[in-house]
Amino acid sequence: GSGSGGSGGSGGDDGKITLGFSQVGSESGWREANTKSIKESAQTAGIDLKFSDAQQKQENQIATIRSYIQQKVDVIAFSPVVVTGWDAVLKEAQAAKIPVVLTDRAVDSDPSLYVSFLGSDFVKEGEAIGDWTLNEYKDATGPVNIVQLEGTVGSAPAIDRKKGFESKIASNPNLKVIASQSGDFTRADGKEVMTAILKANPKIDLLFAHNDDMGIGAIQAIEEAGKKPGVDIKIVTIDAVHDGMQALADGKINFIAECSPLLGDQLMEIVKQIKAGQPVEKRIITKETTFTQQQASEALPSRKY
Amino acid sequence: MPGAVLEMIGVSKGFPGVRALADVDFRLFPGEIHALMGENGAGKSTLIKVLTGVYSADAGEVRLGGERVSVTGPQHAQTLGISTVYQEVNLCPNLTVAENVFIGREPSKAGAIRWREIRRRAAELLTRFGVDVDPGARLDTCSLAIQQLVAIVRAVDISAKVLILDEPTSSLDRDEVEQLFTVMRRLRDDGVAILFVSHFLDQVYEVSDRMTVLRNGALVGEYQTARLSRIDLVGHMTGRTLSTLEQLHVRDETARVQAEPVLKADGVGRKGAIAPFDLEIHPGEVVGLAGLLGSGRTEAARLMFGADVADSGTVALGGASVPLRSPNAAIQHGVAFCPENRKSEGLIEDLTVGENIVLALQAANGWLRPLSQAKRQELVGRYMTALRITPADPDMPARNLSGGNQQKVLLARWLITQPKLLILDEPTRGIDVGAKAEIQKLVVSLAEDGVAVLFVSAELEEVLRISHKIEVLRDRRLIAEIGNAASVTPEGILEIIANGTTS
Amino acid sequence: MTTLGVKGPVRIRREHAAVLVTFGLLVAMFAAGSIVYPAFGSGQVVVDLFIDNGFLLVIAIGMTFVILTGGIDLSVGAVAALSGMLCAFLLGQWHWPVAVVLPLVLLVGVGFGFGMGYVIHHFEIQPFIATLAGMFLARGLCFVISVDQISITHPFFTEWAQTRIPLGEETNLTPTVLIGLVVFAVAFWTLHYTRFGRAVYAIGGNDQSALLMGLPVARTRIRAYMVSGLCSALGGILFAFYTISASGLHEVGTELDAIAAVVIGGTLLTGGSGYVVGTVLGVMLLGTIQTILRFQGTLSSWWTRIAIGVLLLLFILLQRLLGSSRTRR
Amino acid sequence: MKAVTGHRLFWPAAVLVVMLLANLVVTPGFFSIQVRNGHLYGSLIDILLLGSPLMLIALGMTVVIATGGIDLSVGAVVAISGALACYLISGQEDQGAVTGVLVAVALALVLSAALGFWNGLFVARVGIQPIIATLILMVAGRGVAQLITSGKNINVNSPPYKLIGGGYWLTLPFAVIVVAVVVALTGLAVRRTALGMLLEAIGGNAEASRLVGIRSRRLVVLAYTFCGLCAGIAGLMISSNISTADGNNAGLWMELDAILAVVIGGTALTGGRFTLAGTILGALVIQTLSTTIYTTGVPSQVTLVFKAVVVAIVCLIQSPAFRAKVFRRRARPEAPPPASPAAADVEVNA
Ligand SMILES: Nc1ncnc2c1ncn2[C@@H]1O[C@H](COP(=O)(O)OP(=O)(O)OP(=O)(O)O)[C@@H](O)[C@H]1O
Ligand SMILES: Nc1ncnc2c1ncn2[C@@H]1O[C@H](COP(=O)(O)OP(=O)(O)OP(=O)(O)O)[C@@H](O)[C@H]1O
Ligand SMILES: [Mg+2]
Ligand SMILES: [Mg+2]
Repeated sequence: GSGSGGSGGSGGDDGKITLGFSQVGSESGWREANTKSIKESAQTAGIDLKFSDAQQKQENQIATIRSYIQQKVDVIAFSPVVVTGWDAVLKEAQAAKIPVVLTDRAVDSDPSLYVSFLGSDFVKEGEAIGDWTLNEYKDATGPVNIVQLEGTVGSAPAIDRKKGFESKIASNPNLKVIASQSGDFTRADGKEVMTAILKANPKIDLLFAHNDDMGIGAIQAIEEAGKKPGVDIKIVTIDAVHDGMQALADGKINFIAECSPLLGDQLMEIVKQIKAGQPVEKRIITKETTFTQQQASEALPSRKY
Repeated sequence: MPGAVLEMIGVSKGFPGVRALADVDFRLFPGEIHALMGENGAGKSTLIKVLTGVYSADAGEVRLGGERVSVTGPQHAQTLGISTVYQEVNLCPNLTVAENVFIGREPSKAGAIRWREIRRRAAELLTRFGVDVDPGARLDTCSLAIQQLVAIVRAVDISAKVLILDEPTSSLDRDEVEQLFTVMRRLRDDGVAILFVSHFLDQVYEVSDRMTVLRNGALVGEYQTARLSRIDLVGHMTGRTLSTLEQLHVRDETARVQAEPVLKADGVGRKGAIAPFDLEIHPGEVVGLAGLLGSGRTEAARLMFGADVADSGTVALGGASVPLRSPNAAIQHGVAFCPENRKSEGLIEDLTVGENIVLALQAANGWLRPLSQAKRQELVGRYMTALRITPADPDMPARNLSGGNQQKVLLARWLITQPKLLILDEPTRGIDVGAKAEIQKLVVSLAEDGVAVLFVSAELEEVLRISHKIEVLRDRRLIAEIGNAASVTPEGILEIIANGTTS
Repeated sequence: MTTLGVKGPVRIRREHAAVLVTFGLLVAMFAAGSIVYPAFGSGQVVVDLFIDNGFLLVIAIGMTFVILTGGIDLSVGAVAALSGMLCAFLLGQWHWPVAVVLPLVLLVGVGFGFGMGYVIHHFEIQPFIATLAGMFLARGLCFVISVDQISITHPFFTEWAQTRIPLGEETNLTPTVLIGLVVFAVAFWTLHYTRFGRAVYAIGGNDQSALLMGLPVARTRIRAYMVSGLCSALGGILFAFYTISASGLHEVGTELDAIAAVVIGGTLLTGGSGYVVGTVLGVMLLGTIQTILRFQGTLSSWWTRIAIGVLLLLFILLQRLLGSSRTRR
Repeated sequence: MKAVTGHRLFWPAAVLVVMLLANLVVTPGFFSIQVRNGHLYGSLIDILLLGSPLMLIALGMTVVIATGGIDLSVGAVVAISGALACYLISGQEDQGAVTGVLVAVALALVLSAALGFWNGLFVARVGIQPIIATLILMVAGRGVAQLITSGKNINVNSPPYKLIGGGYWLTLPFAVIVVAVVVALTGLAVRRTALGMLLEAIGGNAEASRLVGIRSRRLVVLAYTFCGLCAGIAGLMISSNISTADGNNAGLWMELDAILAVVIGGTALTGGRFTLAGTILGALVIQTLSTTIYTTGVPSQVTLVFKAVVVAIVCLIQSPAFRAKVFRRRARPEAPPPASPAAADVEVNA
């Protein structure tokens, strides 16, 4: 590092590390858990956190990072809104000798521009769901009708989860995605879309929702249509937030691939390592797993979010 | 006589429910001033708008210099050499006076507008017309009369073959009218064909060479002005012999009611608008405001209504001092105000005629106490007949009415409220001869019933004809109050204005 | 009254006064920021304001034309995103030369503007809907071209993105800022020194009157939308320079930022009154608020929003209090 | 025939019918309505139910637009109202208690109306342009909603609350009944009193309205308050329907949909004349459009293009200017060329 930390930084006491963190926005409960985790971890780790919310706009995020460069923070971390388009600002950070850590979502810039990427792999999550599906329907003789509730069109999680899932199920010709619509990652839209799809498609075997919220919305739609979620229509989702886990434990969801928002501790660890001059790994995948109904009931009491 | 520069043959134009023009022929020769005459709603403005391509005719053709043309719009008309002042002031309120004169044909060099040139030439033109206004002033800060003059200056400066003036003089006072006529005559002598619309017979007879009369959208005939008597003209226009034109003899009945004044203004004034003045109006009294253009009549009237807030003085209505902070306060005390600019301050074009008429009464009642349907129909019907508003369809959008009829709608709106004090700012603007006389009679009869009237008009004769008392204004200051008597003449008043002394 | 103060050689019109007040408030806000946050006062922060908002500035300037005619253009953000997408796609997939792609993209923007303007004028569709449909269409086309986010690897873009023009020791500019300033100058000149510009004001004042005065209303109105389309496309290209990438999710909500900037700058949404200088100030204001919050750095997401709202509110109230004298009529 | 097509509601209604028929072609059972679990069930019912919040918001928006204003903050108010109600209910011991729910609902509605009132004050008293005045609340309001929910979803499990946006009453969706009642009351209020006319007057010509003595400030404030209230009710419906308050996303971009509904219904954004029935039709058109997209399986990446095309067609068909141009082009050959009649017999004293 340049060792300038604190001198020009705003409010940084001597010796205290200043971390500038640019968050995507506050679009979901998942994101909020993520923010909270980072804030709490920074506090316990004794790191001075500069936090800024980009309201889902890349331009805001770029400007924020540039502002952190101006403020001469010690480390910059951010959850990129989109995958692309970070080269220039990352080079600026590099020129100012401020190390950058990515969290949660990847960027497609040259890896030399950032120190480390800490986060989940959306494609893997989609693949995990795909694997489960393959296994569940390996004996199926007839066609299996699948409905997919996609996330926000054009967003990285939606693209990657879809990619991962569809690449896996392609190996079984019985598995057919009969409807795939965007539910914008929200509960209300998940419900609305599912309500309409249920009317148009009498036979649905499996629902894959790109996140728990849409899944929960869809569960309500399914129940209102007089069907039993988890039984008449099997449901798989991604995220494993509290509500999702509850539904899983209740038997309304069949399987969830976790996408953990709790990266705070890991992030602070990395920041400290960087400041101490220790080497850090380029790619750190957050500790994530998958849950079946059984596992969910067991894990639920100790879940933090 | 050379061939017609402009000819319209068999032109018809209908609007939903109205036949505005039916098979009308019209000719305009170079070097003549041609008056287009007709009652309100006769189709004059429509004819003009067909001519300039604002409306496309349903049938018929327009010939310019003998050749058939199909005019696609005002812009096209301008390039064909037809320059027009439309009836309602049609300028851009957000631009300066100078710009309104030159917009669309700004002098420019290398593609860049030369502002200095525009200001210089505008100032020159305005002085030439005797218009006393800062060319850099925004148009909407100017009084309606000034706006009308600016529109005329603009049209005249576009040196055209045909100049069309649709009621250009409705807000102008004598001097301005004279100025305009001088210019018109000069242009005529230069060979320009001028089409002129006015409801002032005096003006028509003074300036026009020939006239075409329309009635109910149909052509009545084409006449030499010199050979047509006024009585005949009015007969052609109205289709009946008019008895209402007889002089009203009001001025002798100066039976002023010695009761408590309806309105008593004490040192009321507003900076930059009008100097503090005193004014008393008694029940049954008609008080006229006389003055030249821009002398502050409108300003004074607006203060009495709370349309603008006075910054000095007090107003007492019915004996009690009332702070006039908004029109509403005045209305609550029985004051009514008919503004001079009907387009921007009076009419609500979206609403129907009926709605426009009941609006003031309804506003006074509050929205919770709507007039019953029956009552509404009765009131609207009564006043539409009384004022002869045509077409007699209360459900027609007000924007579709002809200019004069719109003015009548505004009058009806306030008459319905049965005010104690009626303030009329140019109420006869754009109203045809017959209707004008009727309105004057109406004012007189209202006064007989005990209504106090404050009457503003650019037409001194009119003011003299009906007022009991005349307040003379000059340079935004009330300079004299004179009781009306047979000895008072328009010339006398002009003299007072000129000398600033009480005779 | 038309004039404030003495009637002399130097006259300050009320509208000018409003712009001055806005400028003063902006400076005051900046000064306050510098006092509270030491690093705030540096020249680079000011320059960054232009760098980070360059594309918004260009888009808002285009929007100013449309709003001056009394219309509105909701499609700007989407058209900008589409331009970025086209750049990325044509350069990356089809390998067309930059010299072809950039003009083509600008042309597409102009075309969008023309289409919307034509429909608005000739079919009398309300601008709000026509441009909303345009917005759906442009954003939809982005996704049709590619749902994925695409990086632009073309050297022209990557180099451009990193070009810095030094301006003193610690401060430097990007070419984007210069383009923004040029656009501003051209827009100012167009609005005040060409017939087209004056006709824009006239239409906004009263389009019926403008028609009767013989102004080319159809042409002017359509052109205003074309200007907005052009500016959006240019803004999209600048954004692509800024992020060297394209995505259908770029510039969501930019139309509201642009409209807000224009209106805060004192332009009336009803048309006919306002200045592009005001628009520049409006963009600066929005940028300054964001910057202050970034320097604050302790607010949660929702307090950020509330703070933006409150700062905006304060600013507008002050602007209103200081900038307006009583209107006469 | 002319009388029918000339009616101002004809074209929005026609568009709606065509859209529904198109759905019927693609999905044969689209019009079927059954009774399931003791209530009506079917796509048409869904459209009504899911369209309810939009209808309400658009209703309030219509009144504001009539005065020549606009309200961008409705989406934020939706979020706040739902957030507050759910927050209050979730804090109660017995979430199923009717009184508790009523209190929560009442407080949420009072707050929504107050927010509308605030907007109205800014527009009418302070004289700030409506778009900016309401933009402030649009930005800050969502922050407030997130503040209430702490950025998370607040789940409630309250049958009485569920009734508002997802329940049924006499086999009918309760939300639809609420909309029907609000629309009927509003219709009565604007057309049976003079309110509608006065609002139209203000929107048509503000200065002239002032000069006839209309207390326009009060009415404008009233309009915004009403709009806030409508958005508040819609917010309750949206959160009730999913038993969750989502401060982040509830009502997001809904202001655009609402304005679109108003305009499709035939009310001009410039203020003046308005039609409530048109607005309801407009909202139904928009809801039908979304449902169509979901049921017919338009791929999500072309959804927006599809929407653009439909909106464009809807608006063009509605535009008299467009129809006139298209019809004239077709009718021209049939119309006889305007023969110039022989000179009329006019007395010419030349
Ligand atoms: N746009 C329109 N739509 C429907 N009817 C109209 C329209 N314009 C004018 N009319 C009707 O056409 C007739 C002729 O109107 P026009 O304005 O030509 O009268 P005018 O002779 O100019 O009267 P005035 O002296 O009052 O100005 C009137 O009955 C009027 O109501
Ligand atoms: N907003 C304004 N700002 C500056 N000057 C104004 C404004 N409005 C009017 N004036 C000027 O004030 C003077 C008085 O105007 P007012 O309208 O009262 O005249 P008036 O006596 O009614 O005459 P008329 O109506 O025939 O023009 C005029 O010179 C007018 O140009
Ligand atoms: Mg006329
Ligand atoms: Mg006057």
